[in-house]
This record gives sequence, structure tokens and C-alpha cells, in this order.
Amino acid sequence: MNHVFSFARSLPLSGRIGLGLVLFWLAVALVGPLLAPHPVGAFVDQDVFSPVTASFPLGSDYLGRDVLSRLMWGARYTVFLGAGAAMLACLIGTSLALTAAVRGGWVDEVLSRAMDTLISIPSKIFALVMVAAFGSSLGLLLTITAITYVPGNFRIARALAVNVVSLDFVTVAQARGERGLHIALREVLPNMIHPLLADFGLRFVFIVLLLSGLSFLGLGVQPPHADLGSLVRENMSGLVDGAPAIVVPAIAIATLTVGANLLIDSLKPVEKQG
Amino acid sequence: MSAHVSVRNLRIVAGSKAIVDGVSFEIARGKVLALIGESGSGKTTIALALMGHSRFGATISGEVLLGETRVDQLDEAGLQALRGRRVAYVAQSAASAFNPSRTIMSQVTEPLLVHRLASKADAEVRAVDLFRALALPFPESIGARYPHQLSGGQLQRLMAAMALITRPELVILDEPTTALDVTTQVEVLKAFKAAIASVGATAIYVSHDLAVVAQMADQILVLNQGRTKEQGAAEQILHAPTDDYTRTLMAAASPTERSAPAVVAGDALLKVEGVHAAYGRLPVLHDISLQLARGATLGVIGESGSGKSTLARVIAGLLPRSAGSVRLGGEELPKGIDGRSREQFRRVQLVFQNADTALNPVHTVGQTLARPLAFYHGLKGAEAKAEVARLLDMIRLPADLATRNVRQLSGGQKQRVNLARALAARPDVLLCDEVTSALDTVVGAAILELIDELRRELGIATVFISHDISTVRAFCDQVLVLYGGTAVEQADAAAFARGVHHPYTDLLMHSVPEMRAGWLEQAVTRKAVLPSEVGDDLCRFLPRCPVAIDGRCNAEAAPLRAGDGFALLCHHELQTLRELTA
Amino acid sequence: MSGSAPHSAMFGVLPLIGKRFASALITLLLVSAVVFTISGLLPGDAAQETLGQSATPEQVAALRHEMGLDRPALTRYFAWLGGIVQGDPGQSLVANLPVREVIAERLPNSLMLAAFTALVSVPLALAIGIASAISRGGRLDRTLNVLTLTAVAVPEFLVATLGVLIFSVKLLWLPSIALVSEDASLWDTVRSCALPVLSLSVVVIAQMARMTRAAVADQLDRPYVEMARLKGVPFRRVVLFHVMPNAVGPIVNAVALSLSYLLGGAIIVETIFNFPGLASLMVNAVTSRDMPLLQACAMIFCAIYLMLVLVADVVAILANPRLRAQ
Amino acid sequence: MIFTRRSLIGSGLAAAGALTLPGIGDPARARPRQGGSIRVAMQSSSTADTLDPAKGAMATDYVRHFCLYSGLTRMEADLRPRPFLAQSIASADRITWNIALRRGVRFSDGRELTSADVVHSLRRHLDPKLGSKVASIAKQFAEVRADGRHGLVIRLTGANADLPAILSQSHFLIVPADEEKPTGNGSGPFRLADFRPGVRTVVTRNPEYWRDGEPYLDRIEIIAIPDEIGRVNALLAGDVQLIIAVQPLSTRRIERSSQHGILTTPSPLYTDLIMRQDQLPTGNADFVAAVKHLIDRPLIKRALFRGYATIGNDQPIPPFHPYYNPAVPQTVLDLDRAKWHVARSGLKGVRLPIYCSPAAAGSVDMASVLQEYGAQAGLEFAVNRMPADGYWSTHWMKHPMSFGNTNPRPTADLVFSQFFRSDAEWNESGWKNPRFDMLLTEARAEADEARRKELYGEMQQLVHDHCGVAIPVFINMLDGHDRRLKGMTAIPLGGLMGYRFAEYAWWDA
Repeated sequence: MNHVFSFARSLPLSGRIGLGLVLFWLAVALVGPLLAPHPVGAFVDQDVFSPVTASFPLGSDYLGRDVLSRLMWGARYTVFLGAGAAMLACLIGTSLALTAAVRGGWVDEVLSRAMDTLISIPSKIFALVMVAAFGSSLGLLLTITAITYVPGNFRIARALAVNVVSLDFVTVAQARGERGLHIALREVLPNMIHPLLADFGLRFVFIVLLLSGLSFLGLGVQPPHADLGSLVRENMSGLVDGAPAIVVPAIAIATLTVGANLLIDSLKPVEKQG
Repeated sequence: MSAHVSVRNLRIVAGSKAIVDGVSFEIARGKVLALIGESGSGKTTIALALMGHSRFGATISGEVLLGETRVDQLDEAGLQALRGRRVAYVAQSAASAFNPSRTIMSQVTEPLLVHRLASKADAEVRAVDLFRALALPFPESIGARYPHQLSGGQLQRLMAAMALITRPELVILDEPTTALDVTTQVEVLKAFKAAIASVGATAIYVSHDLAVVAQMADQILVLNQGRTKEQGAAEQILHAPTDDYTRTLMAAASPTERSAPAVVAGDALLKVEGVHAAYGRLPVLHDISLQLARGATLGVIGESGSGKSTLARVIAGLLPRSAGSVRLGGEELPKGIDGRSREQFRRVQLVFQNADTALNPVHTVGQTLARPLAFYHGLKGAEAKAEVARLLDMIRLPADLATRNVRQLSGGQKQRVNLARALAARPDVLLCDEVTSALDTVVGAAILELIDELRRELGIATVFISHDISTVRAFCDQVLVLYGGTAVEQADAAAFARGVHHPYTDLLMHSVPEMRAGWLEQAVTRKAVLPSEVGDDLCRFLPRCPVAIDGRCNAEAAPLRAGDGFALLCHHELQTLRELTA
Repeated sequence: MSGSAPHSAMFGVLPLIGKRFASALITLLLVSAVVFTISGLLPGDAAQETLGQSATPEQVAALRHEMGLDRPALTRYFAWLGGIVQGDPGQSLVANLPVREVIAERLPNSLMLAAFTALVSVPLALAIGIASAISRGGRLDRTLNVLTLTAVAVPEFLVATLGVLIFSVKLLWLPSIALVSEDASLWDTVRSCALPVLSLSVVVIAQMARMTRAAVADQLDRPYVEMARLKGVPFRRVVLFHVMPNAVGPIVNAVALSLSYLLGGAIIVETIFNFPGLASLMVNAVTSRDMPLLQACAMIFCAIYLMLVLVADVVAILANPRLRAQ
Repeated sequence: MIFTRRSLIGSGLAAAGALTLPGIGDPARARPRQGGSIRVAMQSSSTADTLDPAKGAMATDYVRHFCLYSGLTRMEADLRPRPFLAQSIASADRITWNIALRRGVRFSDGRELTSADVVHSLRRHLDPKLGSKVASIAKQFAEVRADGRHGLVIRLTGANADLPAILSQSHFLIVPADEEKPTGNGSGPFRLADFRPGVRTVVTRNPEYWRDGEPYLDRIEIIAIPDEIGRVNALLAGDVQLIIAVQPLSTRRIERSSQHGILTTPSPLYTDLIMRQDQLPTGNADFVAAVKHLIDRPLIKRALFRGYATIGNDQPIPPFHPYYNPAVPQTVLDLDRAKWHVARSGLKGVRLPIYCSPAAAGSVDMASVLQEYGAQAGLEFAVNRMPADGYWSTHWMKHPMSFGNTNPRPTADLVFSQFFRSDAEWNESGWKNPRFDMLLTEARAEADEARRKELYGEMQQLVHDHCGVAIPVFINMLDGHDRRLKGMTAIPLGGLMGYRFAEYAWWDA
């Protein structure tokens, strides 16, 4: 805990706000479902799109379900699915990028072409085909969203890696006789961490957006559960009345994604602490 | 008569740290003041303050007077009107100070245009005049080029043209020749001096090189850590310094000859024979051979582009040779990195010129040094830790530096760590590529001493690559002079000192500034005698050679002429050369 | 120093275009193979989808034969490939029209939507990006940062629907659906596209603005910027005449990537506004298992993406004299 | 219009005569006037949009086809067919039918419509290459032949009293015999002006329509806005004047606008839960009974459909249907009874996926409701939402539990024989009941109305008691329209007046 506090103190104000938001949503994602006043699919309100009341702190949704409870569950999907897919995308993209940059030549060419192929297939249509072919599951959603953002991460990571590879210390490592794996992981990768983190933050936002886009196309988390984007989507008819059922999830998405990026943006390279 | 430029009690603060503190000076109209000091002394910061500019949000206080104008009190508009019109700036690296995407002409004439001092056509006429005055080639058409198409020396002169085009009252030259080869430096210095004089401007010359300053300055101000150490007329500072720090600077500037060049007899440890190498289709090394015994030092000199760094890369295997052989202890080394054994890697270690980029900025000193220990010797844990401590001790750095990140080190410390990393492998051959060129003189001298000491203690054979002929002369057992990828001269230290040299070596030696006023005026820049291009087999130096023989040099390859402990490639007889280069 | 031979921009660009063209062909081939493979995983085929639930097995068999779906997959793929090589993308299985005609109907719409969006979003994104780069770390920068992030994260359908509620339902200023047809006047077409363009812009502006900011901020740290300031060049002029020519490469690249999204990624906007574009055509092709049409759409998206990237590279090269001369 | 006595018996209708259909909110006196141009937003359109009535697959197709072509009979709001292009349609044995055609009807290219065209239009369904949507229904046409220029004879493979109703479907609209495939050249109220599959259809008034003074509108543009909220917005923004398939949640918005109204059509449309009888554990009779008692029908009616539904009783005939059997006891939510059935079935704690999809309206939310109550009775249901794409071919009827969705059929016979007969292709639950099959064949041929109602009544009881299909509610169809659009009434065969609004609607500007 002390670590968190001293870490928080080292951040600028925007970073502290970001950290606060991220921790808040992380907490909601972790323990929210335990604290939710109602089961996620329970039809508890006679009316729909109720405003904020004592029994329904965030109102009720289009079927008369408790928005607070649904939000607490939904945060879990968005946070973990979004972060998981972003991590997976960055992991794959960066690994391939490092391979391309360190090996160069035809390996680079083949990987770059493969990424071009992937990037030029519209992601939502790709998702549509995959879900139609394999059925909808969390694993598949994770895979689709991750695959969709691999090429973007690859492009950025490759550009960074090619820059780093041209630096002297990589040549030094080559002259020392180091294998490609060591060069990629120990010499090159650590020098790309910060821009990669920033990219991760942005990918996270895009994935949250893609997930909500998929919910629009009827793909996405299985009911009665819903991620934050699906919560917005399923309550669209409450938009005219400004029902909390749609406003609250929308705010949740904004605070979560902006918070994550504020935090990441404020993580300047280590020299600050020196 | 009041001074043209007057600075009183200048104090520049960045964050909570004063970079410049209590500096005062005056310059009379048309005179040149030199600001001298090592990196971090605040000399550039002071120079920029005269234009009301500070980097990294530092705040300027004190009084800066240019004629009647209080520069320190000008607002943004006032500064804009001042800069480029009354005060002009020549930056250290013209290569990065020119905008890579715009033509030279548009950038040189820009000060005139933004200050509405001339029409575009007039501005271009004035620019061409200046190009001519600065002895630039193709003055009519050079303006249409882009920065990357020009050499460093040309860019530096163009930068001067850009500064002088508005005929400013004050020119600030910030280490304008540091990045240049010595031979180019002479021409550039001459051009600057003449051009500034013709405009009649007052100048501030920022430098760390005392010999250069001696040529340019009327007055000198010596700085250390943002404070004035000594200030006075150039003559007095250079020849009768009163401050200890000034004396240290002077001492470091003239390297002492090494006590006894310990020529170690025995079989050659490193043997390079008939090596050729090329980047793609562009040949860079042509038939290079050399031999190096255990504990011996070979100095490789040449200008930028001579192929001297390439030679190190070819030996290390980073650039596979296209022909020839490299043997280590009788064993032929594979051409490139692929196929070399870990032991072969260990025995040849390369130390890069720029420690800033040669050290991985994310690693600590300890991690940097531990890697070769683990990699070559399998040392881990406490053992490795002890060895790191020993290495740090060897390079005269405190052991607690091991936990420090390399980014937090000073330039000299970085270069020592850079060296220690190579030593950690316990190599047989150490390839040092311009290891001191990015360092201040004092720090560089210390590094040299260290290398020399280690070489003697550990018996490591060293290839010492440098553009600085005086360092090489003082430091090495053998000298190899490269020009255009060809070895034009090769000699042992004694023979090299005796003095028969290839015309190119001769040019290099005479281009090194001496620390006396008036050297620049005497230094003769001799023109090439034959207008010609390089043929494949002809002497590479021919296009610049002041003593080339028509009908021979431009007709056939130069013959190898060997003497006592030396050999060179030239059409002239050794005797003739002795006379020509005397 | 190089000789005085005049450098022609084309020298640098032509081989690049040639090389790209070759690798584009390979990429297109890859895309077609990938699309063919994954669409092969889809349950059902065009015959079944066309006939629907009520089909008798004989009907399905007859239609399958008619459509040529009873041939092995590889045979169909190579037949299709052979057609493409001769410039014929085949016959749409479902619409019973040449694929060329079906696409010719939609492609101009998609391109028009993309062009309008680009017209609106690129200048705005550049302005935002440059403004925040100039005030790096300042209040404006931070505000724009949060705003662009929020804009990216808000679901497109929410933006689109909000736009409709405000501008169509409440204010009655703009049509809520895109009525794109030949007999519509230019003014009507522009009005029709206003809301789709708005919705698409929100997403891409943020992306491009962030990349622009990064590219410009990177250049602002370069020594030549300080040099220009020290020449007395006003800051505005420094940004426009010194920084922009150097930042244009990465910016154009980001713009190209974002613009490629405008075609395939417009599916949600096309759905909400009933916009007859290529993305909904492609979704159509997926649901009706109309392989020739699906393949053709994929080819077009891929080709446009590659073309945009190529254009971006060429622009980057033309803007950079160093690359230009290579 | 002449109805013979035989035809009255044959079509199973007790009374003839035109009913006046009161429009919503407009006084009966208001006379339809001509003119006006409207735009209609449907749910979906794609490259599969067609001008061929035989291939009509979606509401958008039906609307287009009814605009362009005319049929032999027309179904009115009372669910009884009237002769239309046919002047009379009669049969003595309900096997051989004689049809006399109206004279002087012309296609829009000016050629007269004759018996040859009708023979062609009916026979073409039997060609498997055509891919007719009603091929299986058309199979009962043993013979279709012309009987003079304006008469024809249809001989069926078995007795069927419902032929006039069957012929009222859009698929049996009459197309010209001399065209290889239909191009929009028909004898309907409108003529084709523009047709872009997946984009729009524009039709303009047919000045030579054979029904004098009709139609009323000058021009109709048919587009599709798949997004329901987008559709409602387009209506409210005035960009379209009529929309199909309004969600119950959106009715409030439309009703709040003084310029717009809702047309509610109670219909036999239902979304049903299928429990396969040939698979386990759903084949267990107690399991089926338990599930039927776990369905909170009033909740589904209230929460999912905001009251725009009629509570169903696990059989396909809705209470407002002439053949409805009120004696079948209503199944209600009864947790105790459900638990008892679960205990008896020995399936307590069983974990079972329910496949649902947006393709079957309301099924996803129905599955969620069932999941809630299932948990209370010891049945653990997992909701598997599948994309609409591919749902019917891959999931529907393929799992122990899935959802289906059945559109209104013109006759009770059609829905029973297509979905409940033992050998029906879409016998969703795979139940087999010989008694039911026998009753079905008997009812089809039966001419006596009272007897027929009795037979259908028993079939409803059988389905309710034994079939593995649960029908929680019948869903009202909701259309939204501009209040200036008059003449709109409910015809329970589908939205937009059974897709035939173009023949009735008029613009009161």
C-alpha cells in the first residue's frame, strides 16, 4: 500500500487523477459483482428507465433491471476483456515487430505483408465472420479484438525497434556475439517500453470502442451479462430521456479509458526519479 | 568609448540550479571575445542569453546590453526584431541546425526576408556574393541544394553566410568547427575570420579548443561550472595564465609523449592481410594489411569517410569483408558475425566512439558490466558482483556506481564504463574507435592514459582509431594513415617521428592548429595541382594532392615505397618527399 | 558531396511505386486467400441462404449446381482468381448481376463519404494536433488530450444517434438518414452526408490529431527549430514553414491509416444512416454467403488501404529531399 | 364480384360482403384523396432484394411485390380471403378448383393478363431451379391448366379448403408468362420507377390500375434502416412517413409527438422456445412441463414488450383467431409445480445451454428471463446468444433448447402443417403425435365451419399438453406513421397492413 502512495506522490496531478480512476475501475471490476445489490439479470423494477431512486441508485434499464448491478458486472468485462485483448495484441504485435526488426530481410518483408493483409480486412466484418463461423465466446472475442489490433501495434513497435536496432549498443551486443533473442528482449525491448505503453493505452481505448461496436452488430458478451459498451447499446432507447441507464455506462467508458491514458501518459521514463 | 556589448552580473537559473552565476564582461565594437570551458561550463548558455534565448525554460537575470538596447528586457516582438538582424548565431552542428527539408537558399535568405530588409531577388544576390566570399564551390547554384547534399565544412560556411547576410552587429559562433576534420577546419576558420572582419561585426566565439581560440580571439574568458575563472587579453591567457584551472586546460591540450613505446617482439597476434570491404556496391576499404603484436598499439588516422571505423567493424565481423583474411593468433576469423565462436567474440572487443549511444540507456552500470561476465565467463551472483567492483576500480570509478543507471553518468564516466565493458571480456585485442573525440580535452586525456595503462598491465593489443594526429603520434607504437579506404602510409612510431610522409599525412599534420596567434594566417592551404577524377587504380589522394605529377599520378597506380620502419604509396621518391614535406 | 546533376523527384519515387506494386499484388493474393479460407468456415452457402428456411433439398441442390457451388473449394478459388487476373470479378451469386455492377453502385458513395469526412477531419485534426504540440504540457494541450481520448472512446453509435437526436429530431436541420441517389441535388447530398461525416470524424479526428501532435512535438525539439527562432523567424512561420515540411511524413502516414478506416470501418454509420456504402455491402455479402462479392469487397478495401499507404509514402518522400534523391 | 355458394363453403367463410375498415383516428366519413408521396422505412434490404414474387424473403420484398403485382385473392382484416384478380373461385370437392379471371386487366406494359399468365405464375414454383420460397406449398398443385382465355382449373393432390387463402400470399402474385424472370411488369397498383437492391425501391402510381380510383398515393419510396432507433428517429425527423417494426420501448417517443401515431396489429407472430423431443434431457415430459411453468408470461409481456403482446399458451392459435379454443387451461408461472416436475424428471442441477439470437425477436431477453427462474427451480440455463447471421441454418432446432420465430400464416392449417405435423420439415420440437396428424388432414378437407373449429380446438389442446414448444406470448406488430397518412388499419398477417398498405393508404395533406 505504501508503495502505491509513494508512487502516486511521484506522479503529476493528471497522473494521480488517472491512477485514481484506474484503481477505482479495477476495484469495481474485482469486487463489484460481490457488492452488486441485485443479480445481473434480475427483473426488479416494474418500470423501465427509472430515474435515480433510493432502491435503484443508478435507475433501471430497458427491461427494468438494476443499472448499478449491471454496471458492476459490466465493468469486469470491459476492464478485463479490454486490458486482456490490448495486452495480447501488444504482446503478439511487439514480438513480431522485434523479430522483424532484429532479423530484417525477408522475415521483415513477410511479416509486414502479413500485417498489411490483416489490417486491410475491416475489423468489424472480420469479427462478424469469425463469430458466425465459431460461435460467440469470451475466448473468441478476446482473440478477435486482439488480432484486430496486432497490425497497428506491429507498425508502431517495428518503427521503434528499427530505430533502436540502428543504435550502437545493439551493434555492441552483436559484436559481443549475442543471440537475436537476447538482443530483442534485453537490449531493444526495454528502450521501447514507454512509447509501447502509450500505444497500449490507445489500443485499450480502441478495443473498448470495438467491443461496443461489436455489441451494435449483435456480437459480444453473452447475456444477461454485458460489457459497458453493450450497456450503452441496449439502453439506446433511453437516450432521448437522458436515462441514467445510458448516461452512466457512457461516463464509465469515458472515465475508464481517459483515466488509463492519463496514468500512462504521466509515466515518464525513469530518469525522473533519479 | 563605451563597449559595444556589455554583460553585467549575468545569472541563469534552470529549476533550482544556477547554470551561470555572476558573469560580467564587455566587448568593444569589432572585437572577438572567446568563451572557453568544458562541457557544462555554461559557455553556450551565456552566448544564447545575448539573444535573449534560454533552453529548457531557464530564467535569465542580470543586465545584457547591446549598444543601447537592454536585451534582457525585450519582449517577444522586440527579441524577434533583434534576432537574425542585429545579433546572429552560428550553431555548433550545421548539419542539424539546417532544416533538412528546405533549400539552402531559402534558409540563408530567410533572415533578410522575415525582417523585410530586402526583396527575394536582392536577398539571393546578396547570398551568392556571400557564398563567393566564403569560398564555397558553385556559388551560383549551391543555394538550390538541400543540406544533406553538402559536406559539413560547406554547411558550416553556409551557416556563416546565413548569419552574416543581414550584416549584424554581433555574431555568436558556438563551437563552429568542432564537428569538422582538421583539414576542413583551417579553411572554415579562415573564411569566418575574413567574413566577420568584412562586416565589421563584434563576435563571441564559444569553444573548448584553445588552439582554435588563439587564432580567433582578442579577449578570452575562461569558464568553469558557470563561473568566471579568468578573463583577459588572448595573449595573456594563452601564454601567462594565472588561474590553476586555465593551466589544467592548457596542459591537457598538448598531449605528453609516452615514456617508452614498448614494442613487444614476437608473433603477430592480429594479422590482417589484403582486406577489402564494401557497403553494398560502394567500396570502402581497399587492400588493407596490418600486424599487431600482443601489448602493442596501432594508431589509425584519417578524415571522416577514410574508412578507419570500417576497418574496426571489419575486424569485429560487423561488416563482412569481401576479400582478404583476418587472423587472430594464427586462427582465421570467419568473415562476419555468423560462425564466430563465443571465444573468438571474446578475444576481439570493440569500444565505440559515442558512449551515449553505445551504452544501453535502460541498464544500470552493474548490468552493463555483468552481461559480458556472464556471457563469456559464466560469472553469476556474488562472483559477478565482485568482478564488477573490480572492473569499476580498474577504471577509477567508485563501486557504488554499479547501481546507477548509465543515463545518470557524465560523459567521461560513460566512456569509462564503455571501456570497462570491453575489458570485462578479458580481450586479446581492443578496437578503440575515436573513444575520446566526444569528450572534453581534460577528460579525454584521462581516458587515454587509462587505456595506455591497462594495455601495459594486461598486455592487450590495441587498435586506436582517431582523427587527431597528435594523439596518435603520442600514444601509438605504429601508425596507419588511411585515405579513401586505402592505406597511404604505415610506419612505426620512431620512423613516423623522423618525418618522411605521404603528402596527405603531411597535410593532416600541418592542419592541426598551434597555440600561437598568427598561425592561421601562416597556415598555407595548398591547392590541388591536377584537375582530375579518381581512377580505380590511381592514387586516391590525387584530386587533393598539391604535389601530384602530371603524366604519372593521373596515369598509373602509386608504387609502394618502403624505408626503415615505414612504407608509403606515392609516385615521389622518398628523398623528394622529404624535401617537399619539410 | 554529390555532383551537380539535377535531382528529379521521380527518380526516388518510381522504383518505390514499382516495388510497392509488386508487394501489393502479393498482399492482395494473401487477402483473397485468407478471405476465401475464413469464409469457407462459415456455415451454409449462398444457395442455402438464398432459398432460406423453406427450401427443399432438391431446390438447394439445383441452385448449388447453378451457382457452381458443387465444385471443390480450390477449383472455385482458382476459377475466381483466373477471372480476377483477366479483370473480371465474376457474377454476384445473390444479386444475379456482375459483381462489377453491384460494386460500381456502392463504391462511389463510400468514396464520397470518405472524401467528405477527410475534408472535414483532416484540417481539424491537423489544427488540433499542431495546437496541442505547440502548447506541449500546457492547459490547452491537456484539455485537447482528454477531449480527443474521450472522443475515441465514445461508441460511434452513440455519437451518431446523439447527432440525429439533436440535429434531425430536435432542430430539424439535417436529414436523419443519408438519401444518396443520382436525382438528389448536390446540396441535398451534402446535407445527407453531414451527420454520417460528423460521426465518422469524431473517431478519426482524435486518432489523427494525436499522431500529428506526436510528429510535430518531435520536430519542435530539433535544433533547426531553435536556429530558426534565433534568426528572428516568428513562431507561426517556424511551425508552418520549418516544422510542417518535416512532420508531414508521419502525419500523412497517420492520415492514410485513418482514412482507410473510413471505408471498412463505416459499417455502423452506414447501418444507422442507411448509407448505401461498401461496408454494408460486404456485410451483406457475408450474410448471404455471396463469395464473389465478398472477395471483391475485400480486394477493394485492401487495394485502397495499400494505395493510401503508398500515397502516404510517396508524399513523405516528396517532402523529404533526402529520400527524394535516393 | 360474384361469389358462388360453393366458393363460400369452399373458402370456409360464413359471410360475404365488404367490411368497411375504420382508419385510425380519422372519421369514417373522411374520403380518401389522391396524391402524396411518401417514404417508407423497412427493417432490412440487401443485394438479395428481388422483383420476383416467388423469391420474396423479407417484408421489404413483400411490400414491393404487393405494389407491383396483383394476386388471385386478397386477405382482409377479418382473415378471410376475397377474390381479387379472380372473379370467382369455386370447388365442389376442395380438390378441383375452377377460377374465372377478371377481364381487361393489363400489365404495365399494356398487355392483357390472361389465364396463361396465371398458369405460368403458379406452375413456376414447381421448378426447383427457380428457388421458390413456397415450393413445398405448391407441391399440392397436381395440375394447373388454362380453361379458355379467362378461366383456369387447379387440381390439388388432396382436399384443401384453404386454397383461396393460400393464393393470397405475395409469392403467388401474377407475373407475365412471356418474361424469363419478373422485372416489375405487373398489374399492381404501382409501377416500378427505380430499383436498387439493398438501397431503395421507388414506385409510382399506376394510372391504369384495374381498380377504379385506386391507389391513392402518387409515389412510394421504400428504403431500409436496420437500426430501430435510427428508424424511429427518421420518422420523427420527418425523413420518412411510415416505418415498420417499432420496438415497444420506442412507442412512448412516437406517441409523444403530436404528428405521429402507432399502428398496433395484434398478430399470430410468436417467438417460441423449442425443446427437442428426440434429444435429452429436453425429451423428458416433466422437463418440458417444468419449463412451461417457469415462464413468467406477464413479465415477458410487460418487460419485453411493454404490454404490446398477447399472452400465449404454448400453442400457435392466438385468442383473437376464429379457431381459438378457450377451453385449454392457461399455463402460468408456478415455481412449486416446476420444482415438482424437475424433481420427478431427476434433472435437478442440470446445466443446459439455450441458443437464442436477435434473429428471433425477443428471444435473447426471453432466455434471460427463463434463466432467472430456472435458477430458482434448480435448472441451470446458460444463455448462448448467436449472431443473426447463420442462426437459422446452424442453431435453430439443432440444439436441445433453442428459440424459433414464426411469422403469421394465412391459415391455421398452414401453421399446423408446417410446424407441428410429425413429418413437417420444421417440426421444431420433433414431437410425433399420430392423433394430431390425423386431425390435421381431416380439418383441411372439412367444409363445415363448426366441425372445423372443433378439430382445430382439439389440436390446440394436444400441442399445449404434449408438444415441446413453449409459446409465451403473441407479439403485436407495431408500425409508426405520420398522422397525415390515413387509411392505415391492422391486418393481422404482418406489419404495414399485412404488407399491403400501398393499396389502402392515402395522404391527407
